[in-house]
Amino acid sequence: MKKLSGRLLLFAFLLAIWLLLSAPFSREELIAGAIVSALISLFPFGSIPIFSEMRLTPKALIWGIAYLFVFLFELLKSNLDVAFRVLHPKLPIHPGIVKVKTKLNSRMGRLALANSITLTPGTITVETKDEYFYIHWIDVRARNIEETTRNIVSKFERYLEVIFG
Amino acid sequence: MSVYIIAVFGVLMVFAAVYAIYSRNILSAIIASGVISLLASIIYILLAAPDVAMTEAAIGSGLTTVVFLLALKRINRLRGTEEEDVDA
Amino acid sequence: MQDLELIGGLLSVVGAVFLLLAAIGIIRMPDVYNRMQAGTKATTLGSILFLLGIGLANPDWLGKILLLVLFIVFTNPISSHVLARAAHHRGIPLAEGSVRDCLSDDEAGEEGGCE
Amino acid sequence: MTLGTVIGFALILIGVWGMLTRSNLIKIIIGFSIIDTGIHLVIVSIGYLPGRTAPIIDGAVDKARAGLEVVDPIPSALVLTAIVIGLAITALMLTYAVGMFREKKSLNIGDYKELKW
Amino acid sequence: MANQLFYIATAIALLAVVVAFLRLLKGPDPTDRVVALDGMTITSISIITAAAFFLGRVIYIDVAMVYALVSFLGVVAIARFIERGL
Amino acid sequence: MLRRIFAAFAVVLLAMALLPFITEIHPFQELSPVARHYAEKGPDELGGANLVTSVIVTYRGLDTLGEVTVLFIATAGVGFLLRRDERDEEESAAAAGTDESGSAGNSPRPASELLMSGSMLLFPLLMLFGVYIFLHGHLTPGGGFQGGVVIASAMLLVMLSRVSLHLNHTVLGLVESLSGFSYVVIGVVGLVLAGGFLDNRILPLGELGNLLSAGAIPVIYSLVGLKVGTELTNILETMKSEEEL
Repeated sequence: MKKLSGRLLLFAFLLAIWLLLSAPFSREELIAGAIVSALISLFPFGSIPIFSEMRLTPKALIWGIAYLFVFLFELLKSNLDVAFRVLHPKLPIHPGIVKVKTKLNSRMGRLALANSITLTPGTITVETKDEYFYIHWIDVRARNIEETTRNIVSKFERYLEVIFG
Repeated sequence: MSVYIIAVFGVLMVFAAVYAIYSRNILSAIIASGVISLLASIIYILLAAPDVAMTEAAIGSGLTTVVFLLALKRINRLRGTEEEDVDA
Repeated sequence: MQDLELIGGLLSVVGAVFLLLAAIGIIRMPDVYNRMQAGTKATTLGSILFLLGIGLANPDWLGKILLLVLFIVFTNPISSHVLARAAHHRGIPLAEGSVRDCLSDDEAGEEGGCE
Repeated sequence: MTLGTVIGFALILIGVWGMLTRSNLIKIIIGFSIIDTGIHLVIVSIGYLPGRTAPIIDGAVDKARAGLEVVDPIPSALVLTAIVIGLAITALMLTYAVGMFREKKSLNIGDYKELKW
Repeated sequence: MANQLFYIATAIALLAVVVAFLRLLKGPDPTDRVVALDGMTITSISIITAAAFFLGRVIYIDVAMVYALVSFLGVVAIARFIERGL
Repeated sequence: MLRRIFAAFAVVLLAMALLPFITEIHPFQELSPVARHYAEKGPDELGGANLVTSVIVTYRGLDTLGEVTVLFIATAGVGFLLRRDERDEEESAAAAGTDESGSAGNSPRPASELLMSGSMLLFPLLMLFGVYIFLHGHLTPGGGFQGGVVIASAMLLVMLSRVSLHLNHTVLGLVESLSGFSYVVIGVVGLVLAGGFLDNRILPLGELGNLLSAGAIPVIYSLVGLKVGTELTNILETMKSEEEL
């Protein structure tokens, strides 16, 4: 059952992308896209598990949209921050690699969290080990693991926990 | 506009080519030859040949780089050393 | 219609300025990791703004441009993560003035500072 | 005289110079691929006609006026196939380089003296 | 007016490519060069899309997509080579 | 030193031979008669919106057949040379004892978890994109070769993220030979039913700009795409594989 829902989700995802790609909508494109998406989602390469982990409840959807806005805001804020640091004649950076802890278990959720961390300038995920992420931080403001977690991870994790679990 | 873009990218391509020839480090030379292909594919677009641009982007910079890297890895394995990129 | 085009143009200019800042960051920063911070990440926001600007000026293309943006947002962080991991594995040291390196400490098995 | 041809020729000359002066086998193959790119650039820019657009007919090109609006499709077709073949040839050359390295444990072309006279 | 803005934006992006290219030449480690390559390609995607806009052909965006995909793969391949995982 | 002088001499000679191309060839203002025919009559004759595709697949179909053959031979060459290599290596390793296997650092480092999840997410997307490119070869830029390369790239992503992946050479070879065979069969069918080898008018031409148009071009390009994709995957897999054989 779980596998089937993963396949259906993958199918819907691929079909939506196909329709976006072949921009003017027509019936031929829809049929061709459905056939191709079905073939690929039946393809025996293990992409299914990652899709069957998603939750498809209305609550997750709303939190997902909220997450998008939070993420865009963070992106803008940290971009301005890094731009300031780049342009400052003295280059005020205090880089270092810190360790944070995450509560997320699903692969999709961890991927989304790590990608969000990497996409906001100022932090890059360097390595993952179990529940710890090692993060290169351009401006190390905190020393111990709780504080760094609060600074970097928590703002995203609250949303991702609802969306992916 | 497109003439200026072609001129700038052409100059960059020439620099990258000279660098690829003269670099002491083979990995850097391979990266530079990938850059040449990427810049060439932009020039193809501006010369109204999108098919060629797509092919060049996909093959010249993607697969050719990978093929070079795979060959280099084999050679290093045969050589048995850990320095992967010193110009021998 | 004209207004939309104007907004798109402004958005594109802002995006291009972010791209330029990213490039300057690549030049100015002291080590690989910081170059990645400035370089490959500020380019994401820059190119998103640039592409959305063009999409606004030309609303018929918005679907494809959104797909392109989605693609960049998916792939870019993965590539810089892999690159950062490779650089760390290769043993490239952090720049002078760096505060700490928990990953190397943990790999060396030293207990202490990172808890 | 167009910009594309000039860049292409510059790349060809650089590539030839590199192939003749470098002694590392992989460097020679890189020189070959630079020559390849240069030749493709020359062919495509010979087929380009200023002010015209890509030979793909959609909303932006009028089918009836296609002969006056599009560039020459033949050089594109030739170069497209040439690029794919170039990849295969490069892979083959690299395989030979690996084989040669196995024989002599050296990538230096000066160490291969069997064909010298 | 709006068109001029796009021209300015493209010129700035072009400058960004040139600046990133300097890091590619300067080095010092291959890893730095890959970072420069990554920055250059993402900037180039914007330039390709701008060219599609100026020339009025939506089809060029397909090329930009292939370009984005391939530059990602190239960077991942080089990174995996550097960490000896290829 | 002598070598450099000779090289400089050769380069100068080449430059002088090529100089007329730069100075004397002026950009054309008109299409050549053949190109003019392709541009004006092509859309009606073959029904393909992308003229480059029409030229490659039908007008110059024989050239493309030759190219596919060259690609096949190069793949076979790479495979042959490296297979022999590996046998030698095994023998020498067996003779030398523990020379190679002693260094434990030789086995490739596993990919990070994020790259694995990312490749799981991206792999279907890339496959879809490759299929899109070769199915729309007659409408948008791209076609069998580019689509095949994108499919090979998707396979490459999986290879990069999972070190111990074994692709089945039999299946790859089967897909490759079947699509190559069907390609030639379609070409011969064109020779019998329509004007010549690889003529696409064996199927209805349809309306210009639709997905189902241009006769057999989408079919031919799909076959080319499958063939090129499996062939390049084969090259990559052969060059990557180490002691698995």
